[in-house]
Amino acid sequence: MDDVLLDVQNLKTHLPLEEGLLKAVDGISFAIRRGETIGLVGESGCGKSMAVRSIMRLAPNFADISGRVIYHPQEGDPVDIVRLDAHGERIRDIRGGEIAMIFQEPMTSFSPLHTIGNQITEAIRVHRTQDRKEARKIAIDLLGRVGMSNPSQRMSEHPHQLSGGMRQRAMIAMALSCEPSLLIADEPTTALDVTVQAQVLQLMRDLQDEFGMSILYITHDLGVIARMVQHVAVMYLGKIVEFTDVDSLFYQAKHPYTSALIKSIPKIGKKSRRRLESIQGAVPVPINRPPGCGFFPRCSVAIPGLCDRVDPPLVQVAPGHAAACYVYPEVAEAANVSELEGQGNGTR
Amino acid sequence: MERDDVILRVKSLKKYFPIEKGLLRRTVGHVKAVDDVSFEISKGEVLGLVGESGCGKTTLGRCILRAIDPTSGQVILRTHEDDTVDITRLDKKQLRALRKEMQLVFQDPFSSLSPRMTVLDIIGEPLWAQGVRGKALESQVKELASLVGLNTGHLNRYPNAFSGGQRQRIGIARALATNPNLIVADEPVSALDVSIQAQILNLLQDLQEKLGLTYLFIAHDLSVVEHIADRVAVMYVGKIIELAETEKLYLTPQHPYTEALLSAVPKPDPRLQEAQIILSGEVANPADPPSGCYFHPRCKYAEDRCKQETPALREVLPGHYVSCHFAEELELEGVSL
Amino acid sequence: MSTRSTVAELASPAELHYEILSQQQLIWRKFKRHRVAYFCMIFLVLFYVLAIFAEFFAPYGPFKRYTDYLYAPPTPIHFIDENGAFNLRPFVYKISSELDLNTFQRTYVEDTSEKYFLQFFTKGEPYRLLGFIDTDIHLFGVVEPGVFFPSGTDGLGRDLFSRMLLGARTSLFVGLMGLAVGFALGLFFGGLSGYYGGGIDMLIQRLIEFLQSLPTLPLWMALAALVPPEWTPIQVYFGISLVLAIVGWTGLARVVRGKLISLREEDYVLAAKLSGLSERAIITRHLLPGFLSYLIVHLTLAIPHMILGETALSFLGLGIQPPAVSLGTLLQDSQNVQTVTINPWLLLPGGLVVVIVIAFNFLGDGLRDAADPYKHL
Amino acid sequence: MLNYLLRRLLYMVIVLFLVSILSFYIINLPPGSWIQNYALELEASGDIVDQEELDFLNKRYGLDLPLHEQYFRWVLPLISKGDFGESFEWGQPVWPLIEERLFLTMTISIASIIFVYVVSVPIALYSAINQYSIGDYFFSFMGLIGLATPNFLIALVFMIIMLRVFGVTPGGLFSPEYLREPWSLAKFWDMLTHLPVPVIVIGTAGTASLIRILRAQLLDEFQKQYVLTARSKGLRERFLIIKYPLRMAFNPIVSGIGSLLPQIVSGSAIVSIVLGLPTTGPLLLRALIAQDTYAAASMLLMLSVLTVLGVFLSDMLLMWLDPRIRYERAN
Repeated sequence: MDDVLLDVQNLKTHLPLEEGLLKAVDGISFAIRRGETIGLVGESGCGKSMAVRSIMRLAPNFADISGRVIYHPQEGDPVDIVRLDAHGERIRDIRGGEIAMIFQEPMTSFSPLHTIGNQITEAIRVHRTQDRKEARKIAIDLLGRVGMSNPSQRMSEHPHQLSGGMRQRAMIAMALSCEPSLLIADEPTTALDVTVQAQVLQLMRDLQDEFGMSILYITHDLGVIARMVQHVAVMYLGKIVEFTDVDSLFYQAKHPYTSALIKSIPKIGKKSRRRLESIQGAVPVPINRPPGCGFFPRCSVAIPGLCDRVDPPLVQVAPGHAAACYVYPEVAEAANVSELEGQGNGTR
Repeated sequence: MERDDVILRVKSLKKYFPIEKGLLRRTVGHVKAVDDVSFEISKGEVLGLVGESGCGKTTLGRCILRAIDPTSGQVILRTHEDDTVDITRLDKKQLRALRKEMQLVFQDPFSSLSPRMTVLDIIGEPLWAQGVRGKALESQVKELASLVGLNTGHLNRYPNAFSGGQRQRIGIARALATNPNLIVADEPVSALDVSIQAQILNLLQDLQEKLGLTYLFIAHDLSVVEHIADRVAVMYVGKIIELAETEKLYLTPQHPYTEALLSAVPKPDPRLQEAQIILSGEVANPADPPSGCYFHPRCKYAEDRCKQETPALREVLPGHYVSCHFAEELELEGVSL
Repeated sequence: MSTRSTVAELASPAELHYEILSQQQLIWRKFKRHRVAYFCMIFLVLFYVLAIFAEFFAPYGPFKRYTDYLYAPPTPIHFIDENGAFNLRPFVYKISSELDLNTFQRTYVEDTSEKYFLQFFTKGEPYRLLGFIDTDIHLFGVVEPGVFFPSGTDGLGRDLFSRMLLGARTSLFVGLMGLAVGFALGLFFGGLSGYYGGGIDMLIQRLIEFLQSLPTLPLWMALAALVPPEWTPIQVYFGISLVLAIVGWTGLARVVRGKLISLREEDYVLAAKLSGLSERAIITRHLLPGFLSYLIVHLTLAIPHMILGETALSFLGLGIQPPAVSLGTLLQDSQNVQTVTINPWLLLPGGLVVVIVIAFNFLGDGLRDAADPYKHL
Repeated sequence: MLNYLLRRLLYMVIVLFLVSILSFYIINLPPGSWIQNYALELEASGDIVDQEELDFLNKRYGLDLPLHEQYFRWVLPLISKGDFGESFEWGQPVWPLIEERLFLTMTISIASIIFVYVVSVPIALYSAINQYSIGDYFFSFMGLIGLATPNFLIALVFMIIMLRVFGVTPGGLFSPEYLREPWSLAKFWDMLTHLPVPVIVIGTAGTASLIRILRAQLLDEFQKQYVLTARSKGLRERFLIIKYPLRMAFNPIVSGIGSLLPQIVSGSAIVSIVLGLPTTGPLLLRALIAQDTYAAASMLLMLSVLTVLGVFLSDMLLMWLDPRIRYERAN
């Protein structure tokens, strides 16, 4: 595992709210290798955004973060980002310089009062060069590379003068300005139209080939996942319930939630007026949630007395394929719940 | 294509929003949000209306319901009494009386339900407007609630006690309350979680089959539209550029924009990631559209003629309407399986 | 996928309250959680009661002059007497004054030889409670010839505490009166503007901008100069509240208009329209309830403005005129810095103004936070 | 852009025109006129009322004419020659009477606005960054008291403190020796040394409300996505707060000058009366009570000119600051 870039181990982000403890991220582990694209997929409220914000130490101040996020720089010793001072110098070096981020809403992600050029060169001047002219040159070059026409004129324009797609291109240029080793993309195309989404997705693939960075891609859109990533982590209620390569995910999903999700989405080109297989119930709120598997109330294969009592751990159930579900004996074994199961049956 | 079971006939509908400028607020131009749109929907049919943001699909839906007044054109609705009425010519009073014939399902399940009313009052509002009161109202609402799969014991609750999917059921029940001839569903599932979308789509489909409903189904998600619609109309910058039976449109599109649109949809299958058609540029500005065919600056098949002549929507194959000069010559690809 | 903030994204508020609470109940519950505002509300309610029954709570009549006690400081209350014995019942000593013949200033000293116990429900100056109950019972007082001035006396030897209670009544209700007029104006113009839009809206908006660009006080002064000097105090009182309202309605009109416009844009209002509801039903079922809470908030925050306006005008001698009593006219007595420096208790009415205004502000803040029960989680 | 400017200027002229009509009519609305007041006053003091003199004054000031004619007698010379007419009360032209006072009103108002900004911006920034800290509560509470205390009361308390602690009676804008002197550098300096007290008194309410608004605005901005973007670029917290949220919060504050200015002018009027400052406030009060039409109307008009102009300037400033508005108005 020499080529590991980022190693997330048992990351937890808990938010104490008035209504109770919100376990936004509740013990997730995964690793990203150099040059690899990992997808983090899940519905709203599953904690995927909070997870990446915790990795960048951009979670709210009152959030309680634990676990480890080991970052392995190209040169130098690995650092545990969770242990860093959230406003300190080291994390600021990493942010933007080594790990960059793009966000969902290209409109609100830019300050409307400053020019595009100002906001891009700012990042360059923090991490790469003090020289204004050089920073400007780098920025113009980048704007050209993300496919913006007339880049030097764009530099002096304000965000509201650009269309949504152009803004997202500028955002990507800004994120890539310091040639980060990891790009975190948080739903970067959700707010865009399909044809523009196709442009941006293609652009990101091309740029990855060119720059060779790793990408952590967050989305709720399985179509985007299928197109963009190599490995996928499926999140539900703050936990990763399945982790595998993208082909197995779509063809051999192991977790009931994943397979139900894949079956429930209408697929283009498969016109049929038959009913979709829907998942019953609603996505619960992760506040003061009861013990056991989060998917239990909606699961068609749930084992009462077991699934609603002990959280299933994420365990390898096939080569390179991990799932957190008791239908696999490996999981029950790892959780050491064989006696519990007996108890559960006994009480029924 | 004169059919006698037509519920809705839209003829040359236009909605122009004026652009005002200068010292005296003179009108210097128009945003042609809906620009000469014509189509019809038969009883029991689902017509899908797809397009990207700003193409005018929502405005079109609102004009048909006369939530906003169209600039010109006709919207002819067949009522329960088998009369045909041009909605654009009704005065306020007549319009209110006709409201029961057509209803809207909203996109946002949060903003479309008043936080100050109980679910009973929300679902019952169209009935209340018809003068139904008291016990009769309550029993009808109960019936509607169970029809859409809501717990009838929860009708005295407020919307804040319901999840997004349940709220959308409430909105659907409200739309069904007066047994309307036409339901306009404006992106009814796009605000919902992926795992909830299927529930609501299934519900809409079941209701349609059970009650013989007629939908104008507006959405930007082509896979959702394909799933539910009998025929699909594609809009681009205020105009319908292609209209055909769903299967034909998806398998053998005749307009280059439709082709590109279909190709751009990310397929949820890693083994089906063929090269996409990447359109250059972005959707034209409806306030200042290009000359000729609005799509020509982005069209890889465009020729000189496309820059000068605006193509009309014409029937190139039976029931397949396209506005492209070269529809017959082009060999376009649809979604392949 | 919405663009709400991270926390909201994780837990949409609607799904947190799996409870059967109406909006009003949610507002009330949230308001009660705002301790300070809740406390201020109770305080204000009590204070209004105090003001309504001012004559009963005041030990003396507002015009009763004790010529032996000009500028007398607040009378000290004692529990422990000159012998060090504790009395459960508070008492005051006899106050005697001496005139310093060099400075011509009076000094007051306690004469420990005579003490007067505080009594409840004493008979005193007769008055007419609520304007129709004739009585002479006061909540507390001391037997003549003892005197008890809880806040001292003014230059004419009148009990300041009693005058403050009566003055507060005038000021508090001028605020409400002005508000009622301003409310009507604001609701009317704001409603017209927001509901019809277009040309009417343009016109009213320009009018409001125009009024708001004028300096308030000179405008008040000019308008207050309109009130003829020969009017009776009651007429002046109405006149002043009218003046305050004429200047003050613009803010409310803006709130009403803005809220109406944003409510008209709400999907659920469109749904009502598409359900075939009449305009009137839409207004009464959706629009009015929709901004009622905002209206209350705005009104709460507008009352202190009215009170401050009255105080300022009366202080300048343009508002309520003596002998009528208001907090402003009471403060007029403190215009002379020399006098106030020697007799600082004359500033007490000012302190009262500050306390009342602060209480209204807290109350308004609490209501504003609560008015939108879904806004902050 | 030019269109917008022209429209604004046109609008300003209309507003001022309306103000002139309005103030003129309001002043004349109370029953009686200056002449009648004058006659009553003479009578009260036991003087003989000379009917001829009254008639002469009536003629001279046109008080026997219908109101609209009186208005034109005042406004036409004002437009054509910049002549404000003559004060009945003082028997001399209005302009020299109010010229210096207007200048002082303006000086005090501008100084107060500067004071308001200089004090409230750092406090608001501190309060927003250290939300719910002891300092934040302290400033919030102080702000509330400042907001709730009438200006004249603050002035009074100030004077009492000065009198008690330092034994001096503050008030006025000049030391006695400069009072009747012509303007000089020394006199100007003398004025500056007298400015702080009225400026603090006038500015308190404005400071309090500005802290509240700015703090709320900043807290709002801190939540915005672009702040997160800036953080994700690795910017220093202090740098990014100043560059983005503070800068952003400034826009509504600048446009707030529009509402701050009338408030400040009002405040300065009443504080001037209490502190005996030679601004337009006390003079206006007298003119209003005496129904000295020309003087009062001229002062009301000039005060409105000041505020309207201030609002206009703040709007221009906002346009310069905010590219979105610039963009919108250019189109």
